[in-house]
Amino acid sequence: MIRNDDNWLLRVRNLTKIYGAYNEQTVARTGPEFNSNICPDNGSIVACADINFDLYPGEVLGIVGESGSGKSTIVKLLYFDLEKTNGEAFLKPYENDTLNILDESNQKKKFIRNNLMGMVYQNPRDGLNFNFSSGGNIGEKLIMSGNMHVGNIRNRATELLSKTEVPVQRLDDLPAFFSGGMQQRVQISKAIANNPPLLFLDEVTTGLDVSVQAKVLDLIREMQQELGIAMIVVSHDLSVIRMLTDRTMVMKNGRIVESGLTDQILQDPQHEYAQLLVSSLL
Amino acid sequence: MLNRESHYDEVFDAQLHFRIILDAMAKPGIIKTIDGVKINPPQGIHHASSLIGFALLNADTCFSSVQLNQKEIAEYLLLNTGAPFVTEASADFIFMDGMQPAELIASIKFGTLEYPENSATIIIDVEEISDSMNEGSLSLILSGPGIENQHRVFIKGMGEQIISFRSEVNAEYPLGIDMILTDLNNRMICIPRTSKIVHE
Amino acid sequence: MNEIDYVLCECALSALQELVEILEKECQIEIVKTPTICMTMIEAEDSVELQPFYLGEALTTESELIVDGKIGYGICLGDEPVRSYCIAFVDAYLKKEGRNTMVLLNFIREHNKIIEEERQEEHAYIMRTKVDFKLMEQE
Amino acid sequence: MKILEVSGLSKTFNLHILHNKKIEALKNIDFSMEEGEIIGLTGKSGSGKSSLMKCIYRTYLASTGTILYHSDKGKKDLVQASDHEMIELRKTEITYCSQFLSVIPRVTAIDVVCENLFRVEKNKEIARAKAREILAYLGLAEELWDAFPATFSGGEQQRINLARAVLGNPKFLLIDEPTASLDAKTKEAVIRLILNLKKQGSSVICISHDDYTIDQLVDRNIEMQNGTIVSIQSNPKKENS
Amino acid sequence: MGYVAVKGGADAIYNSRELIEFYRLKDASTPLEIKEIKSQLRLAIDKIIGEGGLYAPEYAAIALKQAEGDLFEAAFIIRAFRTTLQRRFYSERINTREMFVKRKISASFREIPGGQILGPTRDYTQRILDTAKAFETIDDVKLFIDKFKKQSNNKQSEPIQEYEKIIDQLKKEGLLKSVDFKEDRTILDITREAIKFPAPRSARLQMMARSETGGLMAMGYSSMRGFGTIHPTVGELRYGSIPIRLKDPSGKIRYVGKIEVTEAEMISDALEVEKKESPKYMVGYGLCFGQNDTKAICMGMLDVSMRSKDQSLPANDQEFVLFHTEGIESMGFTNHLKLPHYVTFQSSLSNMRDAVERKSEKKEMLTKELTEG
Amino acid sequence: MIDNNKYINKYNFAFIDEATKKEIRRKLLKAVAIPGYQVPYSSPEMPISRGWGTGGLHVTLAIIGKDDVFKIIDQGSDASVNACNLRDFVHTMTNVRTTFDTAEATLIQTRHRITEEALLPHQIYIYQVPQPEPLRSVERYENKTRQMHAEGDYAKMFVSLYESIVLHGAVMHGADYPVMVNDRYIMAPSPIPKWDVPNLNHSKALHLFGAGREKRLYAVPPFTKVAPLEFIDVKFDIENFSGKKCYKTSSNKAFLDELIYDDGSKNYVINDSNYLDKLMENETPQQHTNPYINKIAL
Repeated sequence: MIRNDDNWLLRVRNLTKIYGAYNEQTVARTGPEFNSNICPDNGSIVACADINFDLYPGEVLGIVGESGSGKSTIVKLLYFDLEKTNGEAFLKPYENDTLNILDESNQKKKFIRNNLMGMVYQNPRDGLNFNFSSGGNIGEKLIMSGNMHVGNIRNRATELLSKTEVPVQRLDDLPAFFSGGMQQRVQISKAIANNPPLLFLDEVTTGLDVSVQAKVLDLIREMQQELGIAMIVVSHDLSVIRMLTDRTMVMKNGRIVESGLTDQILQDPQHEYAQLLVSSLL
Repeated sequence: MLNRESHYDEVFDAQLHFRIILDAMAKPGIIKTIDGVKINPPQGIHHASSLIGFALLNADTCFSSVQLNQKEIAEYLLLNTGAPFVTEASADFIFMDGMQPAELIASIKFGTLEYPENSATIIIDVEEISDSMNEGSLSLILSGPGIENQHRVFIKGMGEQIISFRSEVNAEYPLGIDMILTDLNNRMICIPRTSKIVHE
Repeated sequence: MNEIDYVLCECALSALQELVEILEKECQIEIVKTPTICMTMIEAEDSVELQPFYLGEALTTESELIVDGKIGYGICLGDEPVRSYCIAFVDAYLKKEGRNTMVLLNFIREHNKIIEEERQEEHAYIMRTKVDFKLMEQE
Repeated sequence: MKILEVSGLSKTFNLHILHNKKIEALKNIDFSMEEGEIIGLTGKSGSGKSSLMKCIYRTYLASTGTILYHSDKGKKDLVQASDHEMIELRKTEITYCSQFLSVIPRVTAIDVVCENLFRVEKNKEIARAKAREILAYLGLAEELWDAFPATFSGGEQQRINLARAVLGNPKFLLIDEPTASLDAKTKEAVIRLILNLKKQGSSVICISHDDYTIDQLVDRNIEMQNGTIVSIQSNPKKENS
Repeated sequence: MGYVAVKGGADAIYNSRELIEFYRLKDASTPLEIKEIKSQLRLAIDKIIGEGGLYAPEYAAIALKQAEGDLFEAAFIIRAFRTTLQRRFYSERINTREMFVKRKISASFREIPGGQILGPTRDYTQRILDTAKAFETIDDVKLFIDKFKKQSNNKQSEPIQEYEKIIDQLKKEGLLKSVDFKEDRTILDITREAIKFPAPRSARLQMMARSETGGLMAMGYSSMRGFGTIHPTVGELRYGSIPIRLKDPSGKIRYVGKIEVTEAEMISDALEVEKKESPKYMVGYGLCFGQNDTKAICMGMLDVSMRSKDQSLPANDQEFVLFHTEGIESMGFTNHLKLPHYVTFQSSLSNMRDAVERKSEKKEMLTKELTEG
Repeated sequence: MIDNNKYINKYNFAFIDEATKKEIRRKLLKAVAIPGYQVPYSSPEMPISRGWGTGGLHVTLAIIGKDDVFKIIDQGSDASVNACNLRDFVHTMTNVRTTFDTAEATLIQTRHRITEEALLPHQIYIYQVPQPEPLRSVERYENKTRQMHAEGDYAKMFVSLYESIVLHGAVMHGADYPVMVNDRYIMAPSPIPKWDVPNLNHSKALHLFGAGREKRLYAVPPFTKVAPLEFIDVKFDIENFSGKKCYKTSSNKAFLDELIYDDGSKNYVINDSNYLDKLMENETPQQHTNPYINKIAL
């Protein structure tokens, strides 16, 4: 039997995020079997607990679940937007893949965020600086990686904008005045500016008009194919998950209740909650 | 019995000596002399180091001494400056002897990235600071801010280890410690954290 | 009865000065620190969580005397060189041998009474502004 | 050389949300196939053909049994393989061609066909040229190539689906009803296309209700009923060829 | 001729200092006595010592005279005077329960321990301009005082006492939020160490105690009016004098005098209650020199609002509140705009002209292209 | 009994009490040891307004001694009203000698200019800084800018320059052009014109900066690298006075003031009053040299 187990890009172990006091009971007495993520003893909220998974290069992993299930927490922890309570994450392309990146210094985390990861948030305001032009936003990432040439920055920004189908004449305009869909595309340009091997997408189409949603999803598919970038797609929308991902994790009350190939999850879900979720899909 | 120094003028002597220290800190390795006041420090601390203490210490800061005659030195500085004596781990100023074990340096404050100034200044008593080579002295070549190209200075009576411990502690600039060396002839030099030291 | 310092700080300055002028005639006085103004930081705390904090500074006058070999400190609020001197004097005087305790104690007793009467009088004025609900209902 | 060995395979659906109702879809399936072989799956609707195919592709999780697959990289039990391994195999060796095209909005027919090829062939024009070749062969009207397949007829969509499945010359192909709604001429073309794949070494499992297609295509035929195999027979018409 | 700093600046500023002195004195009226200012402008003095950060009513009176009645300027003079003095002592922690109460009211209960004592307040003075004050003479003053003192008390005079507080009652009933020991409880001195954010509560209280009343009021008002979540009730507002004690150099604790303060305990719903816990009140604390109800109340409100985790509202944002209520600093900086800036302006002018030139070149090229094409 | 000397208060030498002076001095030593880093300090109130040079005064008064010779300029001029006021104050409080002559001074306090005449190794140059935080324009919160300095995270700053270039074709920072000190900290050089910025690089003198209102001290020691922020393809440059010259000296190699007359006509004159005086007296003061000044054709 062959197993290429060492081929992972991102390895996550026991990732846990708790708001409030933490003790053994906090995790033990919450979860899907209690149908709650609030600890009955101390009121602490278990946003997610015992999250384990490997992501392989070029793989697209979906995380699906209702709001409050902890799906966004996972990517926010991995992108260092939140401070973990417990757990480890390893990243292959990082200087030493035996180091828990969640414990690295802020400076190192910044480096990782800027060069090895990208994030597209639901709200473009979280990913874009609305005081800077779209070119400036993309430039920020490039400058952080040491690109100090205005001409080169503009060329690369133009390239990225055309790739994400933002009219290049909007290069010097402030994204505050763009439509929601276009803001999202600028955000994607910014996220992939440094060709990271890993991209997080957090409910990126939620809140957009249906026709705009489709365009953004297409764009993401295309980018994924073209760049072979690994992605974690967080969404409550199963059609987004179906269209984009290879694998899916189903979350409830801060835990993964089931994970598998996306078509398997959709056609042969095992866990009761996953069956319920799929049965509600039109 | 330790006495309050009566010849020391806390306005003008402190100002004069501070300016010498400031000048020395701005020009690392340049030898200055700190003198001109009659004081009687206890055994184990240089005259010049005591004057540096007088110039910089008061009740709003704190110091530590790891010298042999620690108790008496601590009382002397407290009496004359009002600065409290604390452990070396929390001290703003640390008085030590150049021949003391350098490991002490590893356990002192060296600041945080947000507040790198929250670090100790060490005042080290050595035997002799000189522009020219003497038997048994360390030859240090300094470079960095404050120094035009490089500057060579010779130190007698200081363990090499102090230099290597310093470079360890100062590895992650801006974190680090700043040093003031004094000798028996009231000469002094400053070595801020920015100075690169090559020693032969 | 209030502490001595309280009376010395609150009594009429002229009376205190008169007293000290009489007492100091028979003493050897060395002024270690002439009355100098300085500041005292006032430490307060919130009344519920007892969080200490600094409220602000108060102007203070301090002086230091040696009276027949005994050291005395005089500290009081405000720019009050004479009062500070007098307090320092009394502080030292009370430590020395052969002091005339009777004169001093009489002074304290007498002025404590005056201060208390004044306080009581002011208090009475203040209490006139008390809202008496019961009384209003009766009327 | 064997490419697939299925033994003791069964599949039971446990429907929690329908009061834990259990449905047995496959019972104790055993068969194996040779590399380069084409196997047909026949039987009535609900006999378990699609379930078997989906178990092999891992869209369904088998309840018991093993599915040993001889990959280029070694032997693998598709029941136990990790998701990552399955994703890898699906990208490189095993292709599944369903009856229905899952349409991606706003992507042209050509690009739908190319989708898998784009992963390996970075030059999109080379990939598209290959796709055009196949679509021409399958007789899809040229004006449709750059249109969006969402509006296509069933037969047109099926051709897109087929083209997509065979484009990368998969090592192992699973096809569900490849010729169902095609006219005679196209049906012939499809059969030739699959036989051509076999010539190049591909192994194929094919579900069909169409006797002609089965006769022309398969080396052996597996007949299913109520989730079990009732017979495995060699195709007499093919034995000589 | 444009504005250029010509030589002769020294003469001009000297003459300007003389001129303002002239304007202060030109009517040759009787000079104000410090004693009179101190007693008759009591509330102005209280503002100056509060914002000046130095309890020195007599010096505040001098400053007020020197500043021609400008409270900002007078507080500023006091602050600067502070700088020249050595801090020699730290008081023992004061205990406001020892207060000789001159005013004590509560809005949360009708009757409180010791009763509602209005004390000296301008709240009920009916702000009707009293033109008779224009003719006030020393005889009038004496007459008033005699009459005031002789008024008979229609009640038995009560002994001076310390009163229980409303918050003691609430505490007994378990209605107050318990102390959060996770909070930074260090005592920082912002006059010795520059404030850092997030600042411990001690630093915030200290800074507010010397903040400008108007600034605090604007921020506190914003929080009540809709830009905040505070709905406070005056638990208790007290004004009176408290004793100050300190250790003398021999280590003996000595009484050194009394100061007047205003204290406000503002009851508010606790902002963030732990889940499962029943709702609680929290008390915002205000304490300042002298009699200044507005300042103490606003300080108490802002004490609560700045402890909120939600930093999006102006009054909850420590950095915003503390920096922008510091009257002396904001006054200085807004006034510094009067200083010449011609070098900086020249530098910006150079940039601006170049940029305009580049733009017009571009425009010219465009029109050229358009007309030719 | 003593005399009642109430209200007779003698001011300390250099006004500030000795404890506060010591605190400022300790912070100055740390500032020198960490070039370009802003050290927080207590910043006592001065009898002049915040924003009028209190930070500069703190530094001056904390370091000044009886033998110093003090010069102060505002906008390049020794006789500007604010300079006169502060000179008068420092003199009153210390009785040190004051001067207009740049070469003679040991301490030079300034607002908005570096002298045109080159600085000497024994001189200390003290800046009044209105806004010490160069990142304030891109980040309004102090704790966030502190974090950015801690991590050397300056991309936002460069983006703001990029934006300016894109919008206006050049970086529009005129005065207070941000610089990188010792390859580590971005620093506000105080609102000196760009003309003066290159003179900070490898200067012979010690430069101390005091921001009173914002309560920060910082320093640039002698012989320290100070580089204006720039891009590989868009370089820093100093103000452009091409075609203009001082109407008094005909010099075009100094920072010039633009004069506007009542009839609307214009003229230019050397800004640094002491430098101008020396040229008028036919003295030959040594000017700073830097690549930007050097390339100006006479």
